[in-house]
Amino acid sequence: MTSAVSTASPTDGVVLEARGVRKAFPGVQALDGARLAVRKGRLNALLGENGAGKSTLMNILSGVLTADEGDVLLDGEPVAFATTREAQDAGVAIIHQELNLVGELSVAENIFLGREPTGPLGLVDYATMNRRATELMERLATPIDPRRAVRLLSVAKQQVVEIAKAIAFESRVLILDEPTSSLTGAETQALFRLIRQLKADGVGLVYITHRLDELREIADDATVLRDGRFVAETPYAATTPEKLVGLMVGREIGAAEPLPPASDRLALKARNIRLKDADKPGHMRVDGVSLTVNRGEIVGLFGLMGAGRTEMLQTLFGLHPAHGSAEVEIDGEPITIRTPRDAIRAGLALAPEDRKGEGVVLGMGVGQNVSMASLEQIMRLGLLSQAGERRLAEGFIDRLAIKTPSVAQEVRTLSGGNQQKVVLAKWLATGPKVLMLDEPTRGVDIGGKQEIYAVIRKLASEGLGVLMASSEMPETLALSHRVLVVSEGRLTAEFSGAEATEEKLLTAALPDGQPQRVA
Amino acid sequence: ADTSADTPAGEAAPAAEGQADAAEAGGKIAVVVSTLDNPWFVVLAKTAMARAEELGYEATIFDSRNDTATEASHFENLLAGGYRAVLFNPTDADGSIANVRKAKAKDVPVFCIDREVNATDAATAQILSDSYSGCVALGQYFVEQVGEEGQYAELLGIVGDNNTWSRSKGFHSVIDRYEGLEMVAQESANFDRSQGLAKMESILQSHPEVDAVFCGNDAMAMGAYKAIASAGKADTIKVFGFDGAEDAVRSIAEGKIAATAMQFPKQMARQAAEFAHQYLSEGKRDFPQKIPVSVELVTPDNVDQYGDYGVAEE
Amino acid sequence: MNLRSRIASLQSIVALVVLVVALGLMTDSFLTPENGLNVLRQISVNLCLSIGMTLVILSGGIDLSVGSMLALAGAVSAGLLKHGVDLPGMGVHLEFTVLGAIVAGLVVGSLLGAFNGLTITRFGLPPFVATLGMLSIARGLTMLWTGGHPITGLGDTFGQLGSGHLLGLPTPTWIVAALVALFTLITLRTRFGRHLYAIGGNERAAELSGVNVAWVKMGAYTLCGAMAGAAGVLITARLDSATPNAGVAYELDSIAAVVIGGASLSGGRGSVLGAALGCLIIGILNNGLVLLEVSPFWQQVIKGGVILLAVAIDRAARGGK
Amino acid sequence: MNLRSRIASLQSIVALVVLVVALGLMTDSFLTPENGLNVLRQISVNLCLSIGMTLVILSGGIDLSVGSMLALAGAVSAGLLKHGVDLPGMGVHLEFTVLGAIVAGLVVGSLLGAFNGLTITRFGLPPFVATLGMLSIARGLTMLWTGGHPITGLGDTFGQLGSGHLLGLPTPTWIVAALVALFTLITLRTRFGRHLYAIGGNERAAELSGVNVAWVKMGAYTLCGAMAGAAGVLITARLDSATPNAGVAYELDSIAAVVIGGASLSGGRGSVLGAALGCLIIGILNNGLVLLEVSPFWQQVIKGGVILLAVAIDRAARGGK
Ligand SMILES: Nc1ncnc2c1ncn2[C@@H]1O[C@H](COP(=O)(O)OP(=O)(O)OP(=O)(O)O)[C@@H](O)[C@H]1O
Ligand SMILES: Nc1ncnc2c1ncn2[C@@H]1O[C@H](COP(=O)(O)OP(=O)(O)OP(=O)(O)O)[C@@H](O)[C@H]1O
Ligand SMILES: O[C@@H]1[C@H](O)[C@H](O)CO[C@H]1O
Ligand SMILES: [Mg+2]
Ligand SMILES: [Mg+2]
Repeated sequence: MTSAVSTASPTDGVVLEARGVRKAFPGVQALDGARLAVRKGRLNALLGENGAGKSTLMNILSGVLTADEGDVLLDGEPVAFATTREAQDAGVAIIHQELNLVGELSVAENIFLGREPTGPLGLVDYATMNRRATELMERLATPIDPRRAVRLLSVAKQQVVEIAKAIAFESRVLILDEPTSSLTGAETQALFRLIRQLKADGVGLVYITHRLDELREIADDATVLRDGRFVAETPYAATTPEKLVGLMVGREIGAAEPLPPASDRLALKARNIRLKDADKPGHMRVDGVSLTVNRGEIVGLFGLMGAGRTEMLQTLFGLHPAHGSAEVEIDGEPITIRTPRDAIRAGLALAPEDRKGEGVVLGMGVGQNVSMASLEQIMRLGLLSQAGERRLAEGFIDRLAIKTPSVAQEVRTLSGGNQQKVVLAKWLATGPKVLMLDEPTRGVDIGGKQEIYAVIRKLASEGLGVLMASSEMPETLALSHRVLVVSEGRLTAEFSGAEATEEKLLTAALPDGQPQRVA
Repeated sequence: ADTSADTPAGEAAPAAEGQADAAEAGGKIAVVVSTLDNPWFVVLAKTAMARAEELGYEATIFDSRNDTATEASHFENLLAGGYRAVLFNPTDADGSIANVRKAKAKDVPVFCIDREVNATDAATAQILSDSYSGCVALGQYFVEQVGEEGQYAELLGIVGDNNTWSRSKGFHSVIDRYEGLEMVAQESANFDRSQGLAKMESILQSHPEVDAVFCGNDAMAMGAYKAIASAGKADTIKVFGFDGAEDAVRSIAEGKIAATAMQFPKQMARQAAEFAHQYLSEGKRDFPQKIPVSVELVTPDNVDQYGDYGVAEE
Repeated sequence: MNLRSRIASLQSIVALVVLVVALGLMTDSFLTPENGLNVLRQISVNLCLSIGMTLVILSGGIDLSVGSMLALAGAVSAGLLKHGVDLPGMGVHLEFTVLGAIVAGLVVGSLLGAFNGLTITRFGLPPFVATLGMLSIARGLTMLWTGGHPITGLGDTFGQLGSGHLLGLPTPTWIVAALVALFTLITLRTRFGRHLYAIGGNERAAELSGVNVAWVKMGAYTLCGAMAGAAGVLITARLDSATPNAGVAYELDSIAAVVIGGASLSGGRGSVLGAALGCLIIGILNNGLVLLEVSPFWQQVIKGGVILLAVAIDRAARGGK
Repeated sequence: MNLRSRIASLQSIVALVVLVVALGLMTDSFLTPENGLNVLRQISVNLCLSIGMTLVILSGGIDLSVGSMLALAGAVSAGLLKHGVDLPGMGVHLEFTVLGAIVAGLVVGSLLGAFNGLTITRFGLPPFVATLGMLSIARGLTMLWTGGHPITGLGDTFGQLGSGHLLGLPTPTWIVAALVALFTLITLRTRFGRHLYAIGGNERAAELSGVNVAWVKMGAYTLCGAMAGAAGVLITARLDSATPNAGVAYELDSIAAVVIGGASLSGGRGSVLGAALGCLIIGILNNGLVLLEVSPFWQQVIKGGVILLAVAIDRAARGGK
């Protein structure tokens, strides 16, 4: 453990500071001497592996949690925010890692929740609220009707609403915990523009991400945590992503291995995948897509947000029996899929993009989540075998390096990235022939990503077909034998892994992009 | 109107004059009953309905579910629905007055059955079961059987119900004069058989030496008897009930229960229906305001004269 | 205004219209002005309870104690009006005017409701358990206050509140109509109201947004108690009598009205107007079955069946789940 | 076994122990073997209902109709045992043995429960409304079947089921103990049980994991009905009488027991053992208040207060939210 503290980060202009913070949860010392400084007009990138304690530290700074030990100083004065409200009032705002929106309320109501403008008689002033919400969303390059219920928005748009909520009020410190994990190009760029603007206005920012390539555009400083401990702080200019990764994991990350070759035997053949738009009669969300995945082949699905990738996978998986249809063959066998059960039985698996809503059961243990889709494997004499469940789960905890105190630990208490690995483990446990992944590494740290990629590669080399929708371009490029580009519910292009480049993918993904070599 | 229930209808021969005047009779009569959650009231309501139908009316039963507000709604609805008379078993002696007055204001006669309303100028007539004196008699018999010294328990009915208190008061008006008779437990079992059983089981725990239990109705008495029998004390603890339900009467004959007080729900119900008929078809108006129907003590000595809620049928 | 809840209300209207047309065809006495007024008067107590229940359900809670709170508030109001009260240890006897007695009823309801709110927010009791406890406590207190006997003879002024008329409509109808309007405004246009929806929709998100969850819940339960108090005063005035058994099992009818009106018991969805429609549906059903001269045993079967049918139609019309 | 539910059960034990010790100190007659048997016998019916209720609550639902299903199953069982049945149109009269009558009661309960499951899964009714409808329907059917009169005199063999003894313990206690063991196994060690927890925890995730949500829910409601049927047979045997108003308001006690035992009404958390502890707490409370000779008015107040206190202690012991 090299404590590579650089003295180059400015010591003046510190608005908010944490020192020697310790925080324990049952079974876990989440923070064990963490520290962080937020400076006026600068962005400090907080980095660390999944479970390093980043979110916990941010929760302490923003009044969600209180520290067991250590100091939080605002303008050099010790503070102890008991509620988020107190933190807000002191000018500290946060965008949490997990979406915290009220689905039934409108976009504007969510943005101003708790701080609604009121008019005469104390009635909520909807006109003002909606107008200001419109302005905010425009600043974020995501125009949405402010009266629309948040429930009806895609995850990406919800993320933008979450951002709007944090910047709606003049804060001196803004904490962003993985704000871009479900954003793609345009919204991310808009967010970066906004961040630059905020910096110019003198706001201090903390930015947590696992996408290190983003930092080059916005970071001034970087702080690294490992196992709840402060490891290093350095001006961003004085370091490189590789060095940062080294600090985060405390070891070298090997270069990506080459993809093993795919076989030419078909694993999945899907023809004419169609999904009607339930809200707009006559419109199609997925419009007659056909695709194949060979055994051992990793096929990337690329597209802009709302392109229809998620729906495509969902339709294949039997989640839209009323509006969707597809002709599916697996290993050459035609099959009818009306429910996820049919799909699983046929050898399909789908790790969904919304892990909290569709992936895990938060209140159940890690083991119970892992075994959920393959209980028959752990049946002994007609009863569930607890030992069998433990073995199954422990295997995956090792293989995917899931960080959890025990098999019985409630998934609720795991860090976001580790929850994602639990979802993956659940589907791998079913021993699928074709694994469909929707944003498989959202919120997963670099080391974890490498582990997941290695597992995917290994499974592919054993003959598993993989269909992966990802908004992370590098991931798509590095992991795919073939890339299919989706735009407005149709396939617009197909590239081999070798010929695919960022630029080609983006061009094909644009709604009016010219179709190139349509599959 | 439709009651698909197996009413033991028409055991009394139809009154001759009833048939004769059937031409002027007819129309709808309402039977508003405090609750059907209790067999006693089912007998009351069905008998009233059956008698009214014999007399040539269409009769409908309204169940107030022990709720005076529901009863108020029934009155509003039936007044709007063109009913000509109400055979009425009120939920509450005071709370029901307003309802009776509403009917009176529309010239719809109301005949109270079993329970009264505390007003003499509202109902056309009230045919009342005299719970208080019934329990005075029961209390006297209790002293004869149990003696002037001993311990006893009391199971009350629903504590918000007037009958609960008129019975309890009637009983205590006698018993409290004997200092040697000590009430060691007083519990409410809500006129319910299974609560009577559970409460008695617990009472036997803290007071295994009780000599008797007085119950505000027969359902509770039957439940209490079950507890006593299970505890093997059927021979030493005497059970007293109230109502004259079929199984209670049978139990007295079998020597299981000491006594009950027979109310005559069928007789009261029939009489109310006949009054209504006289009012509607004969123009009779001068009914006595209160017609007390005495409650008779049923003991092993006279039990053969009684049947299910009335005198034994020939 | 929330789009979803607007749609929800509209859908219950379908069930309502079907019911009204069916009953109108089946019996002459149903579609008369007089019967209409009857129904309005009859639902006023349940509606009063359901307004308060809506607030609690919106917040994701439930209140099983409304019937008992109604009874205690009604009994206290009647008792004070009739007998006044001796202030203990001071030798002072207080007499109450009609207005004073009404206010006392509301205060009693509010205090009981606030106690519910306290056990739920301060001691973290699940609302079901907390209000089940109160159901028992308030009923017991009612028995103690009344000695188990009804309190009657409350005078004409007070009685007017329950059975009087104003411009052709029953007084209670005016009162609850005003309450419906007021609470529609509160739920849809005040911060408190919006926070109720937010807490019911996602309590954690509301809390992280700085909403004072505990206070808003306190408010919901207190107002629910106040509405139960108002219902207690209304029912006492209507019957000219406070009976100790008043309101037994009313919680079920009230929750049913709110849910039939489109609310979700997990919170965040529903509306005061929907609850009003739900009350109307239940009230019309009770009234219609009587007018149809259905025997009481069959009434229960049919009532259950129609509730199932009404909500099934409703959900089908709304589409999907 | 689920760690969380293990802890939950343990915590209710704290409340239980406090209660037992307190009552033991306050009255001599409480801690006697005989009184222990009383309590066991008295809770058997509620426990039977609460086992089924646990399944439904685990799945995130609720069943308000258990009391009515109990009444109908008990009445059918008693009616068939006593009078047999005429097969309509065939001139055949069927007599029932005791075993036949018991099975008939269970079948009736299961069918009613399955109907609940159907309206909920097939027509998408909220469980609260669906089972509220059934509460009314089954009660009405009970009235129709019995004509409003109790069915008594069912013979000793049948009565043994309710009041007999086996190796010193009441027969009903053996029966429900076996049921508790069986359903503990079912909930913790079978796929069905695991799926119940999953559905209650996150229905969507369960569905995506290939759980047949509709079937599992059907199973939960059907078993809940079957348990209500069993409770109906037990209570009828115990009283030697099927009364048409049996089981009124039992749903509240049963839900309370499950929740006091640590279950969450939003589903996914709870256990059969917890429900058993909840039933014990309620049963001991009812028994203790009688032994303490508290006046009936005060009993209600104290019962409510103790429930609040017990659950508050429980939550406090469990620590925070
Ligand atoms: N409420 C909780 N109860 C128990 N353990 C917790 C709780 N919250 C967090 N933890 C644990 O604390 C540690 C730090 O978690 P934290 O969420 O801060 O990590 P992180 O750095 O934000 O990770 P990620 O990048 O995956 O979001 C993890 O081991 C996590 O399992
Ligand atoms: N306009 C919309 N109205 C309602 N739901 C939407 C809308 N847009 C997207 N969704 C839903 O939100 C979810 C995720 O949206 P997302 O934008 O990720 O869709 P997608 O087509 O999968 O895009 P991507 O290709 O980025 O995965 C999908 O399940 C989709 O049904
Ligand atoms: O007379 C009846 C019966 O005794 C019943 O059991 C309770 O209420 C009384 O009014
Ligand atoms: Mg985090
Ligand atoms: Mg997607």
